[in-house]
Formats: sequence, C-alpha cells, structure tokens
Amino acid sequence: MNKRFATAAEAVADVFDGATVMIGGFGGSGAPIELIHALIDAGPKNLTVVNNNAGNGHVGLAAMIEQGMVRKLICSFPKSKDPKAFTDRYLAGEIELELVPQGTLAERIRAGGAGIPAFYTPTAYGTELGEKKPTAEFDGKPYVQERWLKADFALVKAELGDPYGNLTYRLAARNFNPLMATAAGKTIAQVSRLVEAGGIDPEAVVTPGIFVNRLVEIANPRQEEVLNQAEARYP
Amino acid sequence: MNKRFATAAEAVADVFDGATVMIGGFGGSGAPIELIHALIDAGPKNLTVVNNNAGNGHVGLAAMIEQGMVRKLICSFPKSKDPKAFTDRYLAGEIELELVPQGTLAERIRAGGAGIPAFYTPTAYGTELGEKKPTAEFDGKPYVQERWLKADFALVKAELGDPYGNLTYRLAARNFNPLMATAAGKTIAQVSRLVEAGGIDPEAVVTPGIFVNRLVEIANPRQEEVLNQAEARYP
Amino acid sequence: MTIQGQLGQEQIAWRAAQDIEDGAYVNLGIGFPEKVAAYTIEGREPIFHTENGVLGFGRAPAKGEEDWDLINAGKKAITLKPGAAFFDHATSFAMIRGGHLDVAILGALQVASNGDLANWRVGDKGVPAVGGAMDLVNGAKRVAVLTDHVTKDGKPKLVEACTFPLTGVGCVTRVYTSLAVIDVDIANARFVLVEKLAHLSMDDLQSVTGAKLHVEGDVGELEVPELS
Amino acid sequence: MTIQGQLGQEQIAWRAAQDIEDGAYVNLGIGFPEKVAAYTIEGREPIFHTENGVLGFGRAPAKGEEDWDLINAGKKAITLKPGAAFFDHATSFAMIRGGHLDVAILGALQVASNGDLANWRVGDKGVPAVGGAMDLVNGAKRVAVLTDHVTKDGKPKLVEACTFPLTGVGCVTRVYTSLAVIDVDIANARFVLVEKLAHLSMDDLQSVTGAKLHVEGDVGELEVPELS
Repeated sequence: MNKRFATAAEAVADVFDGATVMIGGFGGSGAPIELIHALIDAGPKNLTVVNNNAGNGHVGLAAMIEQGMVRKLICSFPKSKDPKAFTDRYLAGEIELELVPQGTLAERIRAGGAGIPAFYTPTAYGTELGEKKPTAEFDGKPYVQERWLKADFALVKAELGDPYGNLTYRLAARNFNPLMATAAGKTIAQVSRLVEAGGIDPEAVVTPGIFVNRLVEIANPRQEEVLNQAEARYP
Repeated sequence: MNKRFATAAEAVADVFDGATVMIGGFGGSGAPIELIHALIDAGPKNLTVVNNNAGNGHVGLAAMIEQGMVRKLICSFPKSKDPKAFTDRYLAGEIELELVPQGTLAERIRAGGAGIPAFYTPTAYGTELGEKKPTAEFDGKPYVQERWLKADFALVKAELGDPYGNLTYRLAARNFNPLMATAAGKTIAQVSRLVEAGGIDPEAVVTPGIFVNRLVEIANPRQEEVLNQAEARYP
Repeated sequence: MTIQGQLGQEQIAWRAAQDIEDGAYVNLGIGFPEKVAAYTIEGREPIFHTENGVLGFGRAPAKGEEDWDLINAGKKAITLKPGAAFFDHATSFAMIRGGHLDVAILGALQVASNGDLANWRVGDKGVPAVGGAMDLVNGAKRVAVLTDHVTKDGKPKLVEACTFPLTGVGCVTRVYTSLAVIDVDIANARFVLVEKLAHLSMDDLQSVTGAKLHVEGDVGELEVPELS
Repeated sequence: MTIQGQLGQEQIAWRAAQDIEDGAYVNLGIGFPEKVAAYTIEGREPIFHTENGVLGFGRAPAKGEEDWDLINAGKKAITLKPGAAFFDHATSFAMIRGGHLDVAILGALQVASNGDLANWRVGDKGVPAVGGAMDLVNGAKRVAVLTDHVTKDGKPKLVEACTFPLTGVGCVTRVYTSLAVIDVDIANARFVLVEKLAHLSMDDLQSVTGAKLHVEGDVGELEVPELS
C-alpha cells in the first residue's frame, strides 16, 4: 500500500473539465496552494469549486478564478482582503455563486462523506438562503432540509501523512480539510512531511487513510497569506 | 475553570429517577465502570440507558440492570458472553428494548450533539427496524428518516483530561464516548489521568472541553472484561 | 436630533463584556464584536470559540510573530491559551448548532422587536456573504447584538420588522447600543428597556427607536466607562 | 441428499479471500467471516476495518497479551499493524455508510435471488440483536456472503424470497457456499452460477438451491484447497 505520488502535477492530472472539486482551507489557513497551482497548470475548465471562501489576491483559488477555470463556486463567505478575482467575475455574471451558511456547508460535506443524503438544520430557516427548500417541524420547531454535497476530487492540505493515507493537520489549518477528504471520489492530499507506516500514532490520526487516495509530499508549503503580503501572482 | 469533581459519587449524585443516561463503551472497551458503579450506589430508578450493548456478566451496565435501575435500553447489540442480566428481564417483559442499527445509533447520537433533529439513512430501509418510520427518496434511492438522540447525562471514559474538560481516549476505547459526550445535558467523564491545562496538545484533543461538564480522575480504572474473567459482581 | 455622550464601540463592547459569565463559551462576530474580548472582567475566564476550529484562543500575537495557520474567523492571527483545542469545521458547527455555546455576540443592520436579526446583506447589490452568522443565531443559548442605536444617517436600527434580508428569526435576546441596553421579549415581540444613558429622556430614546420600548420595573443607568 | 466433499468453513473462507484485492478496505462480520483474514493472499495487503473504530488491525495477540481496550466488533482482542488508525463510532459508520469500504463479508440465514439478505433474526423469540449488519449491507461497495449451502436440516439458504426478517434489500452481490460461488444479479433478481464443485452435477446443485441457478458462459470449478 503506497498512495504516494511523486509530484503535485501527477496527482491532479486527471481532474477533468466540468468536475466538482472541493478545496480545503479557511482563507489561507489550510489552503493546499501547491495542489491548486498544479491544477492551474493542468488547466481543466468549467469546474464547480467548493471552498469556504472565494480566494484572496492572485494566488491559489483566486488565481484559478482569474484563469477562468471556475464556472460555479459553492461557498459561505466570498469576501476577503482582496476579493477582486471573484468579485469582478461575479458582478459580470461570469461565475455562478451558491451561497451556503458556513455550518450548513460543513454539515453538507460531512453528510456527503457519511452517506447521509439529507438532514434538517435550523440554520437559514425563514431567510432567503432557506427559501425553496423543504421544511419540516420537529418537536414544534421549524427546520430546513439540506442535501449532502459530494465532489469528484478533493484537494486537501495536511501536515503529516503516511503511505496508507493517514493524515494529521497543523493548528487551525484543519478546518474543512478532514471533511472534504471524506466527500470526494478521489481525495488528493499534500502533506508537509510523509512519514513511514507507523510514523503517526494511531490515536493521533485525524483523517484515517481510507478517505485518502493520493499523497504528495510538499515540504515547506507556501502559505496564501504570506504570498499575498508579498503580492505574489500565479502563474 | 475547573470541572474536576473529587469523587465519582459526587459527579453522578444528581442523576434523577427517569433520566436518560448515555453510557460510553463498546462491550467493556471504553465502559466507564467506576462511574456506573457510583451510579449504582446512588440508585436512581426508571432510567433509559443508551449503550451499544446490554451488559456482560454482573458488573457495569449488567449490574445496573440487575439492580432494577433500567426501565428501557436503547442499543444495537444486547448480546454478550454472559447476557443473563438483560436477557432474563427482557424475556420477563421487565425491561423495554429499542433496537437500533449500530451506525444509526451512532449517527443519532452525533445528530443530537450537533443540533440536527433528523436525517436520512439507507440503513434499515425495507426491514422491520425501518418500519413505521418516514421514508423518502433521494436521487432515486429510498432512505429512512431517523431522529436525533439526546440524554440528560452521559457517562464517558477517557484517558487524559484537563481542567477545561478536554479529553483523549485510549486505543479502541474511543468508540461511542466522544459522540455521547456531545449529546447530553451533563457529560461526566472519568479520566485515567487528569493533567494541568496545556497538558494535552491542542491538536491531540479528541473531545474539546465545551462538551464536558464534569471530570473525575480514576487512576488505573477497572476493565469490564477483566472483571468478568474474574467473575466479579457489583455491588 | 443629536444625542450627546453616546457610547463609542469600545464602550458598548465593555458593557457587553460585563454580562459574560465566568466559564462561558463565547463566539464573537467578526469586527466590532471582537472588541468584547479585551474587556473580560478580572477573575472571569470566558472561553472563546472561533468557527474555523479553535476553542480557548487568546490575544493577537505581536506583529511579525503571526502564524497564519492560527487565525480566527476574521482571518486575523491569534494565540492559544493553555487548554485550547483544535477541531474540524463539522465539529465546530456541532458546538454552535448543538446548543453548546453560551453566548454569540454579533453586529446588526437591524433588530426587530420579535427578535429577528438582519446583519448579512443590505440588498441585492454586490457580493453576498453570510459566513457562520445564520448558524450562530440559531445555535447559541444567548444571542446578543452590539450596534450603534441608529444608522449613520439617523434611521432606527431597532425596528418593528426588519426590511433587510434576515439572518435569523426570533433569535436576538439582548441588544447593546450606544444609548441603551434592551432585552428582546421574543415570545411577546417587544423590546424591554434594561438600561439607558442617565441624561437621556425616555421620549428622546423612544424617538430614535423604531419600535415601542416597554418598561418593566426600574430602568438602570447605562454606565459610561472611561477606557484607556 | 448427502453431498460428498463439501467445503468446510475454512475452505469457504479461503475461497472468499481469493477475491479480495490488494489494498482493499474490508470488514469481516463476527464469527465465520472473520476466518477470511487468515487466508489473505501473499503479496496482497487488504486493510481490515472494524465497526468499533479501528482500521489496519492484525492478528489476535498471544494468550495473556490481550489489551481489552483493543478489540474488534466481535469483542475479541486484536493487534495493530503499522499504519493503523483509531476513530469514533460516527466516523467508523461514515466509512461504511459513505461507501468507503470496498468489501463487507457477512454470514447469512437466507439470501434471495434479488439480493435480499436475512442474517440477524430467526423469528420473534429470544433477544434480537442487529449490530452493524444493516449499515454494512447498505454501505459497502461489495457485499459478499459466506454460508453453508443449506441449513443443518437440509433446507436451502439460497431462496426466491427471504422468509426471515431482512437485514437489507437488494444488497448481496456474491455468495460463497460449501458447494458453489454464486453471483446475484440484483437488477434481474437471479442467481448466476460462477463456480461449483467439480463432481457435483448441475441438477444436484439446483436441487439444494431454493431459486433457479442461471448459467452464463462457463461455470468454473470450485477449488477444494488443502488447508493446514
């Protein structure tokens, strides 16, 4: 068992036009920058991207949007310090937005990974984000029915990985990454350090390897926030 | 912030007659024996107990049942090497059983903790355990609607605990414990070692302290399986 | 009407901090509400939660000391206190939606006397963004709002019914404004005045409030703290 | 009719093990199916999952070396292989229900030609217990059954329609019996014979099978392994 890929380019090579791609991270924390940039190099089009945000500056997801790869974005908060990449295209009607409350977004992804096709949440009841969705009352309280969210691919950033695909995460870079890892046909993880089997304490594993298909070691990964402070651009 | 209680007796003293009590563990692995025995000493009656099993031998949950404290059991697998305590009372009609598929039991508890009043699962569709439940079709496949499960109290067994209630678990003794910790009004944890704040790596926390109300340190906790091999009885 | 001696944002945040109990689990919304943390009362230890998966965080690090994997929901760098924990986003919102948070403190565009809150969108223009606000208002045991009493052009923000898109229905229980502290009696859809600036008359306060202010018993004096 | 040379449980388990691919994630039911692990093919490395929250476990420990916090779903002591992981029950069944397991291998009371499985309860007597079986049959990509071909009193276990309470509807895709390997064509509700004991005639096999055995192309020979 060895899920290791030699390069990010090989790991994302089969992401196809029209695919749904989940991308981990919350802002720059936990964003798999090297996998995203490899995907930009590969250049698939008409992607539906699931991410909490909509990119910042001109690297990572923002750069994907600038390259015109993203047809639709499913996110909770498409604002950032420098949201121009998304904002311009959104206001021009060139990109579709499905705005989802953050907890509902997380739960929909978790449901996709857990085989739960639909669930009820109080969130968004009585608001325009709950409109046109089925509702039901439980114990006298109204709820909105939400559907699972799945993807063809998930790009996640982890700290340690082993050949079985077991992963740990660094600090608050965990966020959406473990959820998205469960909800995609192919989960591709960049890890800052690939250790041998047994190199992660079984009690410390956050994402068990069954959820991970491919691993690429990217030592010293770039951080979106730091790149943006340096006004970096990709490509 | 200090959630520590000096004794198991104090920690379970307010469990009231008729309460719903979740008890962690899978068989003897992760079963909070000392908390259960303290509860037997306290002696509340007419309890509804949620546990994966129905006790084994004459200690722990089996002893609670023998003491006549349990009115109803919600579980997936009420069989064990020595299931006499439950079996006798069940066949005599003295205890009610709600049999729930194991994954549905886990998910219902998780839903209780996560504020999800209901969800759909394929499990039990078309079987007698799915009967009389609402069903719905999603993407052409039929599912059963299941409701959340909550409790007044949860008794859980953990390995490390800190004064904030952060917990880790030992090996496969994790099982239902982290779920139940989230789904009760009062979660009471016995920990094998109470460390000071900062004594658990924030990345290694399995149950964040927000889910835990009370902690009791029980060094060298007894193991149900070992007690049963020694043919122990409680009280 | 220009009202003298209104509380500034720091002073409103200070007032809200007085109501946070020792050991409370608290989520502070991005921006203005974040200021509440600075006024934590001596001897009390609230535990701060941020949607992106941290419990028990502390102050911002010194400039240059930031670790950008350690941020809050506003994407600002934070530090940890002893006893902190990391968790994923599903767990984070299980804490919120599951009723485990004691207090959520948010900003507002409008609060209605039935407890409805509008705070995420002004209209159809621009890019909408909701974040975790809709989850917070439906999950926290207590949902409080910090806000100037009126808009920049003097219109009431406390109203009979929200005209902006709703964040949640019947969710806000207390409002801290630049002029007053007001409870929301959701069941009876009415504002109940708790405290007001001492020099402000009931009539003047009512005149800048878009729904009737009810009084039950004594109205307290809203303290004007001197903050350094 | 007494059929000579039937496979024993170990041999059935051996046959099932031949179909487990390298790297497959596999859950083996309590009891008889657990035997499959012992016949893992040289050079292949399936990863075993147990409902109670372990991936990557290995053989039983030596007697006296048990750690009773480290058990499988059958509550038997296990050991870990390098690369193992622990997780809670919700995550464990997310793996199952979410379609992440490649194979679940279970025992059976009855399997119907439409893929229905009955394996948890004989009737209304006694204490019912279901465990994780209903989740496994609805979640794993491939659900296989190991069983004697007939009951102890000679009645077919492969039937037109299950008479015992169902575990799942249209879920079993392959059955390994003491006499044959049979695929279930769920869409067309029919059994398709894959392999049978060489010396057993089609008529004799059909006579102990409760639903028609279809044949498509060649029927293979069911190997009778010599197991030490």
